Parts: sequence; C-alpha cells; structure tokens
Amino acid sequence: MGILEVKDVGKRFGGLQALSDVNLSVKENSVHAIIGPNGAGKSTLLNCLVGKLIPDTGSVMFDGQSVLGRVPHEINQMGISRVFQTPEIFGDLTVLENMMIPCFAKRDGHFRMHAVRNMMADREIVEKAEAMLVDMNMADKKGMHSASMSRGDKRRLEIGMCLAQEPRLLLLDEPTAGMARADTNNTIDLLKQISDEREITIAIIEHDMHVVFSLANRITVLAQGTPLVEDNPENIRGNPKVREAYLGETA
Amino acid sequence: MSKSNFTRRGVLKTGAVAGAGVALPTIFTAQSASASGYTNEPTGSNVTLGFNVPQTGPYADEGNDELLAQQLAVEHLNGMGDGGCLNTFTSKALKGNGILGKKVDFVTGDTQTKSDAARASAKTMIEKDGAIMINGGSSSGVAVAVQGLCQEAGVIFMAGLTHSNDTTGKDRKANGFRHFFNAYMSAAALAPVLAKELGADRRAYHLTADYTWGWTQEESIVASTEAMGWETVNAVKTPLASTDFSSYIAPVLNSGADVLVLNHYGGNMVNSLTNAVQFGLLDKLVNGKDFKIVVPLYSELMAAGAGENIKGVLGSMNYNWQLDNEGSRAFVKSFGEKYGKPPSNSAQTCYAQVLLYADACERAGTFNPCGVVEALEGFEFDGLGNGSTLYRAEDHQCFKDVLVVRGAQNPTNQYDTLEIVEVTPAAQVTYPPNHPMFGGDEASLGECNKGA
Amino acid sequence: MLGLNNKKDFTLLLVVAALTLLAPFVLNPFPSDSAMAQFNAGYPDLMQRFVIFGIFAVGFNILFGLTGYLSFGHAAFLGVGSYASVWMFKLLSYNIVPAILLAVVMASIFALLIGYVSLRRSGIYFSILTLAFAQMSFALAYSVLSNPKFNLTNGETGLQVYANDPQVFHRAGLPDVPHLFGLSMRSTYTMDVGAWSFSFNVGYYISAIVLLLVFYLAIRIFRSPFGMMLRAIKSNQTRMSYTGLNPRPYTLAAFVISGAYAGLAGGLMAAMDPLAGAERMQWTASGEVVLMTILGGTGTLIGPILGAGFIKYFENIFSKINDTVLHQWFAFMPDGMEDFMVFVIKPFVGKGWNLTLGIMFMLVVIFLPGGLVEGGQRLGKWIKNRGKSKDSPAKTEPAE
Amino acid sequence: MDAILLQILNGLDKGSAYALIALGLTLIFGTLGVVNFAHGALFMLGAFCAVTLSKLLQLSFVTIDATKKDFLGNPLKVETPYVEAWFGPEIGASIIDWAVPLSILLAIPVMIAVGLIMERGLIKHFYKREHADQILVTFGLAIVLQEVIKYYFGANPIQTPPPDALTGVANLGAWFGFDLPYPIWRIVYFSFAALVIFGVFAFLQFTTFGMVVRAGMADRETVGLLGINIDRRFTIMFAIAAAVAGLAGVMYAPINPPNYHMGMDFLVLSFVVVVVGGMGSLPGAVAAGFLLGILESFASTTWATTTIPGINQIIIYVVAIIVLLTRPRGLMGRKGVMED
Repeated sequence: MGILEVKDVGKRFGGLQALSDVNLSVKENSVHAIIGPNGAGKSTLLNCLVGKLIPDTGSVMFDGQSVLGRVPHEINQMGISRVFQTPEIFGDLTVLENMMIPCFAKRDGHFRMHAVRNMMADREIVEKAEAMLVDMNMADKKGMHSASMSRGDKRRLEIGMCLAQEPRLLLLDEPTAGMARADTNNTIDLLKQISDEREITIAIIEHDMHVVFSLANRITVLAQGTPLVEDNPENIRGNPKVREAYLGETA
Repeated sequence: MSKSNFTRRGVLKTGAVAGAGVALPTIFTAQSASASGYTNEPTGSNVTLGFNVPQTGPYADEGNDELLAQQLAVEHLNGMGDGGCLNTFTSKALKGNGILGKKVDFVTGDTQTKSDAARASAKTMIEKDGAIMINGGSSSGVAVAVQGLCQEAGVIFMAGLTHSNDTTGKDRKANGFRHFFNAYMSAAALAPVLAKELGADRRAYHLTADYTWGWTQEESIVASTEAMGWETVNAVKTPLASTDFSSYIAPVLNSGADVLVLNHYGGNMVNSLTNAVQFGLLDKLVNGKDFKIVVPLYSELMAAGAGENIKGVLGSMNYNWQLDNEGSRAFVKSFGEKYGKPPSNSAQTCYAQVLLYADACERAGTFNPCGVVEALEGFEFDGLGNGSTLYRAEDHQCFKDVLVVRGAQNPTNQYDTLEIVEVTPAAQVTYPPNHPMFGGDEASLGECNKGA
Repeated sequence: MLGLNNKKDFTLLLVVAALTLLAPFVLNPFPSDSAMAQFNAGYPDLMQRFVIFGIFAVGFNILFGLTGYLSFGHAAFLGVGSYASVWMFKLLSYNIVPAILLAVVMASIFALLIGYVSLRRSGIYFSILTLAFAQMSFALAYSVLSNPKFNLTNGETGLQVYANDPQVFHRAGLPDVPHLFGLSMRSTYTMDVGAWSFSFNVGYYISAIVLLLVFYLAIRIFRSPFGMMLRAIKSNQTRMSYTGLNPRPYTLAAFVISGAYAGLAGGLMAAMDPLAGAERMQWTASGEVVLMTILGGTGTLIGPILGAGFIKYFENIFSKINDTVLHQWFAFMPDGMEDFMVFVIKPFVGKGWNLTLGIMFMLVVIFLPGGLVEGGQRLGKWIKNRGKSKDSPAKTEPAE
Repeated sequence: MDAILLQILNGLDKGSAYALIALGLTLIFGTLGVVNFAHGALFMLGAFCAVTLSKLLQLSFVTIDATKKDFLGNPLKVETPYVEAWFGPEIGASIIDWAVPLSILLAIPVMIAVGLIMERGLIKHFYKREHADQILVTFGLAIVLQEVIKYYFGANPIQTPPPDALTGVANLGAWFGFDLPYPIWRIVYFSFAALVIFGVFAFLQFTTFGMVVRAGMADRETVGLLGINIDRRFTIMFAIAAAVAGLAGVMYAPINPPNYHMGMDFLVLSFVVVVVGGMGSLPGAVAAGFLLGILESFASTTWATTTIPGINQIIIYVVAIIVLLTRPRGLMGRKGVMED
C-alpha cells in the first residue's frame, strides 16, 4: 500500500482522452519518476493529484484519504507540496519572506489573522525560515528581492519553500526544464540530498533521462494517457517497449 | 507697472488686499471677538460676498451665466458701469458706493452641482475668504444643502436657481432666501393657461426625474391640472442618469394620453424632449386633439440645447429678458452691453439676489445676518425686472408674477427662442406658508443665526 | 518603538504626526493679506478634508496596494458610513462617538457582503463587480431609498438632522452641532501672529488624531504576517494556494478592513459636517480614491495621504482662482503682458481646474510611475548626490 | 405586441452605441492589452466632429439689416452662411442640412489621426505597465479631452439635427399590417451600427491583415516569432477602434444632442458591457451590448418598474453581477485574460 494510490483515473477534454485507466502506487520514502513522451498526459495526471483538475473517473488516495473534490490549498495541507515547471515564487517579496510564508502555513493552517504583530517579531518562524535557507545554501541571499535571482536560485528557493512545510509527498514538475547543465546538476544533488536526509516521498515528472536515472528508484512510463509499464530504473532502461514509445522518440 | 490706483486692476488689487486683511477666518469660532459680533463681520473698508456656482459638470454654462450676473451686480454696487437696476429699484438705499460704504469684493467657488462639493466650496469661502453672504447654485439639492450650512455658520444665503418646493418648504431656514419661483408656482401659473390653450379635458402622461425635485414638481402639476379637469394617465419615473429616453417615450404612443409633461431639467429635459419629438409625438392626433408637450420649468440654456424641438412647447419661467418693464429693460441693457447676449433667468435671479442683499444691509444699517433677515422679511419692492415683488416673512419666498412661455415658432435670432404667453399675476400663485406641499404646519424657519 | 521594529517606519510616523499636528502652520505659509494667500490651505474645512480623505486612501491602499485588487466601489462604504453617522445624530444625539462607531460597523458589514461576492472573481472582473455594487448603492441612495414612504437617505438633498428628529440623548447645554462629549467640532481658535493667521479647529484635530491612529495601524498591518500574506497574494496566487494557504479569507479581511477605513472616513465626514449626500457614493468618488492612491504611490505607506492632499488641494484651491484673482496677480505687469498672462493661465484654473488635474494625472503616471513618493525619493537622491559630489569622497552610507 | 417590438427596437438602438464602443474597447484590449478609459472620450470627439462640421458649414458673414432690431434695440445683424452664398441658398441649405452624414467623411480621418497620435504618443509606453497605470493615464487623457471640448463648445448640449429627409417617423409595421412607428434616424443609426460591426468582423475575418491581428490577439509571442511586425498592425487597430468609436459618436449626435461629458456617461456602461461579454471577445462585446440595451429598455417599462420599484436604475448592474458570478469570464470570455 503506497502513500499515494491512483486507481483507474480517466480524464477527457472534449474529444481527447487525456488519461485512461491510470493506476499508480507511490511507495513511502521512494523517489518515483513518471516519464513519457510529450502529450502522454503527465501534466494532466499531476494536476489531478493536486486538485487543479478533477478526474472523470477513478480515485486518488493520499495516505488513505481521497484528495478528489478538494481544492489545492486543502490538498497541500494534507501534506502534498508541488514544485512547478517554471518556479512559482513570490517575486515581489524578499527571499526570507518567501521562506517565512510556508512556515506560517505549516504552523497556522490555511488562514490566520496576524494583523498587528510584527512579522519579524515572530522568532519561531524567522528562525525556522533562516535555518531552511541555510539548508538550501541561500543564507547569504535572504534580503534579496526574489524576482531578481537566477533561475537556479529560484528553483532552489521554491524547493526550499516546499520543504519548509515538511510535506510527506513532494511533487516535482520537470524541475530542471530550461536549466543550464550546471544548474541541473546542482538541482539533482539537492534532490538527492533531500531524499537521503529527510523522511519524504518524491514524485517527479521529468523529460530529462539523466535526471530521472540519477534520482528515481521507481519509474512509471506513461504513453497516450495510460501507464505502459512500472518498474525499477534498470528494467526500464532495458525495456524495448519503453525504448520504442519514448526513448527512441527523443533520440 | 502702472502706479495709478484708478486703473481697474489697481482698484481691484488694493480692494482685495484690504478685503482679505479684514476677513479673518473667525467663522465657527467659539471664542468670538465680542458679544455683539457675528460671523465674518467686516471691519475694514471692504466686504466679501461668496458666489457659489457650478463651474464644472453639466451645469457649468448656467453657472457661468450666474457668475456674469453676479459680477455685474458687484460692479453696479461699487458704482461702476451704468448702474443697471440701481436706477430702477424702488428702494433707493443703494448709492453705488458699495454696501454701507464698504467696497464690495467677491470670491467664487465651484459647486459641481453636488451637495457635498457645494458645501465644501461654501465653507471655504466662509472660513478662508471671510464671505458674509453666499449666492448662486443651479439645483435644489445644492440650495438646500448650502442653505443649511449658511444657517449653521451664521451667514446669509441668497439662493440661485432652485425650483423645488422644499427650499422654502420643509427645508426653509431663517438665514436663507429664495428669489426664484418654485414647482407649486409653476403649476399654479401653468394650469389655467394649459386649460385655455389645450382644453380642460386632456389626458396627461408624466415623465419625472426620479429624485426629490422631480417628485415635487410632478406632485404640484398633477394636483393643479387635475383640479381643472385633466386626467393623469400615467406618471413614470426616469433615472437621473438616463441619457436616452426612447424606452420611456415609446409607451406614451399607445397610452391614450394626449399631453406629455416632462418633469425634467437640464440635460434630462433636452434629451427627453428631443426623443419625444423624434418619435413624432408632436405630429400625432390623439383623442381628436393635437398631441402637446409641456415642460413646466424652462430655461434659456435648455431651450438652446433643445433647439428646434421646443417649438410650441409650453412651460414656465421665473423671468425672461423679453419681459417689458423698466427694471427688466435696464438689466437687459447693462447685461447685454457688457456680455453681448441677453441674460438668462438664473442670471437675473442672482443679480436681483445680490442687489436685494446689499439693499437689505443698507436699510438695516448692518451686515449682521439677523438685521439683514429682518430687513428682507416682508420687503416689498419693484424695479429689478420681475415687477412688484414681496419677500414673504413666513418662509422667505419671493412672490411675484410667473411667466408662462412657449417655444417660438419663428425665432428671428438665437435669443428669442421663447415667447411669453402669459404673465400670471402673483396673487394667483400665492399659497399659505403652511401649505401641505411646503411642509405643512411643521415647517419652521427657526431662529436667525448670526454665528460667531 | 511602539512596536515598530523598523526605524524608518517610526520616523515616518513621526513625520506624519508632525505634519498633521502642525498643519495649521504648514498649510498657511503666506500672510493672510498677501496675494499668495490664495494658496493657503490652512482653514478648518480643507484641513479636515485632507485628513479624512487621507484615512480613506490609507484604507484603500491596504486593499489595492497590498493585494492588487482594484476596487471601483469603495466610495459606497464611505457613503454608508456617512449615512449611518447622520442617522445616529438624528436618533441619539450629536455626540460623534456612537455615530463613528456605527459608521465603522455598518461599512464593515457592507464590505463583508459585497466583498464576499466580489472576491469570487479577480482582475478586471472584480473591479467591475465592485463598480456595479457601488453604482447600485448610489442609485438606491439617490432615488429609490429616498421615496416619501421609506426615506432612508433623503435623496438629492442629503440626509440631515431636522429639529423634529428624536435625538433622545440630546440635552440642553450640549452644542447643536456634532460634538465630542460637549466639545463642538466647529470650535476654532484663531491665532494671529503678525500678518499671519492660524486656525486650530477641534474637528480637525480629532480627525488628525484618528488619522494618526489608523496610520499607525496601517503600518502595523503592512509589517505584519497578514500584510506579508497580502503582498504574497498580489505577487503569486498560485504559489499561495500550493503553499496550503487560502487567498480568499485574506483578501476578504483586507477588503473589510479597507471598507472599515472608508466607513470611518465617512463617519468623520459626517461628524465634521452633518449632511450625507448620495454623490459621495458615485463611481467618480470611488475613482477619486483610486487616483489619490496611485498619484501618491501605490503600496507605499505615506503615498495615499500625499495623493489625497494633492487632489483635495486642487479641487479647493485651484477651482477658486477666477479672472479677478488672476488680474490681481499680474497687475504689476504692463497691460498687454498682463492680459496675455491671464489669457494663458485662465484655461487651467477656476472652472478649468479639472483640466489641470487631468494633465497632472498624465504627467505623474508617465514620468513618476511610483507616484509622488517616487518623485520625492528621486529628489532626495538627487540632492544627496549633489551633496556628495561637493564634499566627496565622504564615506559610503550603509544601505538602509 | 407592438409595445414589445418597440422596446426591442429601443434596446437595439441603445445597444448599438454600447456595442460599438465596447467593440473598440475590446479591440484595444485584445490587441494591445491596454485598458482604455479614454474610449468614451473618443466617442464624444466623434460626436463633436459632427458639431464642428455643422458649425463650420454655418460659418457666416454678417450684414446689417436696419429694418429689424436685436434684443438691445440695435440694428439686427443678419448672418448668412458662406456655403449659402457660394452655392446658392438652396444647395447651401441642403449641404448644411446633411451636415451629420457629411461629418462621417470628416470623422474618419480625424479619428484615425487622433487614434494614431494617441497610440504612438502615449499608449505605446504603457503596454508593459500595470493596468492601474493604464487606467490612470487614459482617465487623465479623457478628462483633458473633455475639458478641451468644454472650453471651446461650452457645457450645454448642442442640438445637431439629422437631415430633414431622415427626420420623422417611419411605420415599420406597415408591411405586416400593424402599427409600429419608429424614428427614421434611429433606424439609420441601428443599420449603420450593424454595418460597421459587420465591416469590422469581415475585415478581421477575411483580410490577411485581420488574420494576423486575430492571431496576434490569441498569441502575441508566436506571431512575433514568425517575423511579423505585430506592433504596427496593432497601432493600426487602435486607430480603427478610435474610428469606430468616433463614427458611433457622429451618428449618435442627432439622437441626443452632444455634450462634453457624454463620453463619461457611456464609459462605465461600456466597461460593464465589455466585461459581461467577456474581456477580449469581440462577439461577446457586441452580443452583450445589444443584450444589455434590450434589458435596459424592458426594465424601464411601467410593468417592470411597478413589479420591482427602481429596477430601471439598477438593471444593468444586477445583470452584470449575475453574469459574472455564474459565468466567471463573462458570456464569451477567454481563459486567462485579465485575471491577474
């Protein structure tokens, strides 16, 4: 029984069957990659997991509870955090403030008025955020305007913000898309370090095989909206069906 | 760099300097200078009047006309120009040497035809510039609001154009005076003429601007026309913000009505009349009679805006420059020579109000509002253009002849677009001060307030 | 100090305090009999307006400046506040405390209802929803709710206190104008110093103290976690929901707070002058507060106050400059020159003050996107740099 | 029955003005991403093109007629329009009579020029700025434009009648055997509006230029990548939108006499129309314009106002609220437009 159980999920957009009969089980504390060619339905599946889309059929269970019918912030409160393809951070805020917001969310839930107290006076939050920045190797950037950072730093900050919530499941949507090689490698190292040091499950959607095989210990291949095969990396690498459907295409 | 104090500018400059110097903003002051003091008591050689007219917004042209008349009045009071109505006014207290020997200055404000803005600009003139009297305005909402303010501040309010019954009805104030006529008087003057011109068995359809003034006018017209035998088919309220009245005009066609009464003013009236003519109402024959349109309150600017459409349309006015009496001729001559156009009825009202105020101060021998109130109450006069007039003591409303006018069929120039049909004598439009449309017995002027 | 960790904030509060408390001097720089006295703004009514619209704009900025939600209907709350106050005057007494309290409460309730519905949408859709609600309120107040059978607003004339109103707590000896436990809002002490004359008005000072309190509160909100959440919403709503936070209660709270500020401003307005007109609810009035905020500097603390002062100054001072005044100014010039100057300036003052205001809007937005605050900052920088280049090489100042 | 038809006609007529202004607003928003609060002022400028032309045509020389007196008792100055002197009284008079339709010829170049100057001189610098800044600067421009008009033409409305041949009432029901009188000029106005709307749609649909613009509205970046200078085309679209608003104004002048603030009167309603139609959707703007026009007409009937007092004051806003709450992006709005 995995921490995330996807059963018979189907989703139709007009005439297009984007997903059909998707079954997926993500084991606790694993790094599970979902790969597939363009248009395979990876992003649609991800959106079904976080509440942005509601599947037409099937069920999505997280830790024994259904996520269907819940809106994104509720699902997040259940323990699922999401990293986007283009980093979604609070560009108008400083790096430290960016990091403080998930700390508040973790401690206070989805809404709480702290309208009068000075935010910097909340030592507990500030310290936690600063510690997280140290973990992310960004302590020197804490006063920076976050929009002015490099893409790699933004990605790092975004991952850090997700971790600050201490999620049980971290979803990553092509975390290295559009990154230079050096940034990509840094990100891989960071994710490795996270999965080694923390009790966390990671589900990653990725195009870049280098990233997938460096990180994943379980891989699901999606093709035309339905899972082709699910196995460990070694077997996937040797699977001719996968080569045909996916690897061959990108080569 | 003219050194002579006799140039126009020199006079104005010294005047204003001295005027501002004495007009310390002591209004609303708890710590008054002396027990006998009153708000903005002029102590120097000048006295400041406040002219509060719409300078922006749809009534800006009307406001401009009022301002021209007020400036003319100040000129005449200060002994400049040809003296205008000072020569014809039956009270001979004014000598053309200012008021009580003090030279008259004025300040201006913009009412924007909003009661808030009007009160703000009036307060500015009272608090900052030391105005001792406020005059002007082109709507009843503004008049009532500013009148209330002047009552509280302890200055005199001489209303400009305000036609609602309330101004001297339920909202009457001891410090406020209205020279302009009102909806009741319009109705009382119009009804007999309507009966004579259109017959006593007409069926009327009212379109009424959906706010206080519209309602009071509709109420007045309905009452007086029904009294002479007309039937009111329908009375429809139109939103003030309407620009197109087609959807209100269209139902008139098949309503069986043969008279349309437009209880609209300004832009509303121009558009509703234009639309009514567009729909061919005036060409229709209903119940065997020619369809007619009545606009109870006319103004020259509305007539200009409505253009050809007003031909044959009946209405009433406070004053028209074509009125032939000594005062009117003198006023039209000096206004026309100075500005190249005849005065409108709101201009005449403001001109008369300024002179009446000045005259009352002279006769009272003081600027003290309570003295001025006393001098104006029950004052009978002539020679300001409207013929014999009474400022009634009970409600501070002027009673004078009311003009019934009609859009001219063949105007010879751009100014004689209206022709006078009848001059209804004052007696016929007089009503008791406790008339139910005017607040009944409850309405009271209160005490005059000299402020300070 | 005062819970303000940031030294800059505390300085800002001190500056605003000094400006408001010394306003009678600051705004009356010219001797009262000089030709420049025209530009003096230190008389009670205008000073009251400055601070009241300052409160309105500061509150509006909490919504617009922090969350980026542009409401075109905030004047409705101001109007509701005014009506509530005047009703308190009519029913209870002229004491301003219950009046202002009810104004704030009623405006908050209205803001809660309108905000709850409007905040279901964002962007221009939100703006138009608020506009629609405000225009409805205006139409209702101007005519529908002023009919003789059910007269809640007294329509065109405006709601005011009549002699036959109950005023159950009114006692002899209390002033017949709005007062604070007997202290009339109208009392003014005039101080003459040489050629100058300064007015100290009770109503103004009460409004000024209220402004200081709510300005202080605004600083606290800006610096609070709540304020940060609001800025985060403006910055990125997606990240907000994927951080487990629900943006809507935050925006609704901001909406209600700014509605309460508007109600407070409306209540104070009625307290200074007990008449509530429907025009103050019109969309143009809502537009005005938007303009004040942008003109001053959106999202800055002091910007809205500056913007409010700026616009009200124009409305009240420039609109009063008529031909006579102009001729007086240029009387020192030769005749032809004088007439020429008057001819050139005339379209922009007096009845043309709207034109000048429109031009100012355009110039400020084109050249100072950050509003007057940015203008001030640039000026400050320029002066600093000039100073530096003179007595360089002074030590570099630490960054703020 | 005919009462209902009459109100539908009234609604279509009111809707024509809304639809034309909203169409221009949507074009500008869709192409340039600019919220143009000066669009009402463009409508007003169009109406004043008609006023200006009819004043120009009536420019007169003065002769003194000593037999008549003016209001001051001086000899009357008789004004004769130059046009009448040049072309003879009859042709001259009929040229003056047709001033409004003739002003279309004046309005098109004038409004295109105004549009180009506005876009190149001002709006261009605001593409990337926040919508709030765009609103403020165009609002400022609207105030400036209307104050300039007020300075030259005054605040009073100026009657601008249609040609004699097009005044009066036509019986639309005559062919069908019932009575449906309707003012001729209003029929002209509606037909004209329909023609302009049709023209704009045809232009966008069937010309290469229009196709590029539509593609650009859908995805600016991609079109830019194809090496097409989309900005220049958008500038031209701005001029076209200005011309559409101007033409709407010209033809509206005889319906209700123009005044300097008529633009502001229409602005708010037009924005409501655009939003109800759906930001960025041209058919939505047109449909919502006519829909709200018709609803407004029906709400002002006695039947409606006695059922719900005051409904005629608030109907448009009520409809806007209902539409926006049930259809998040308006009737035909596109996803992701103006939702930030």
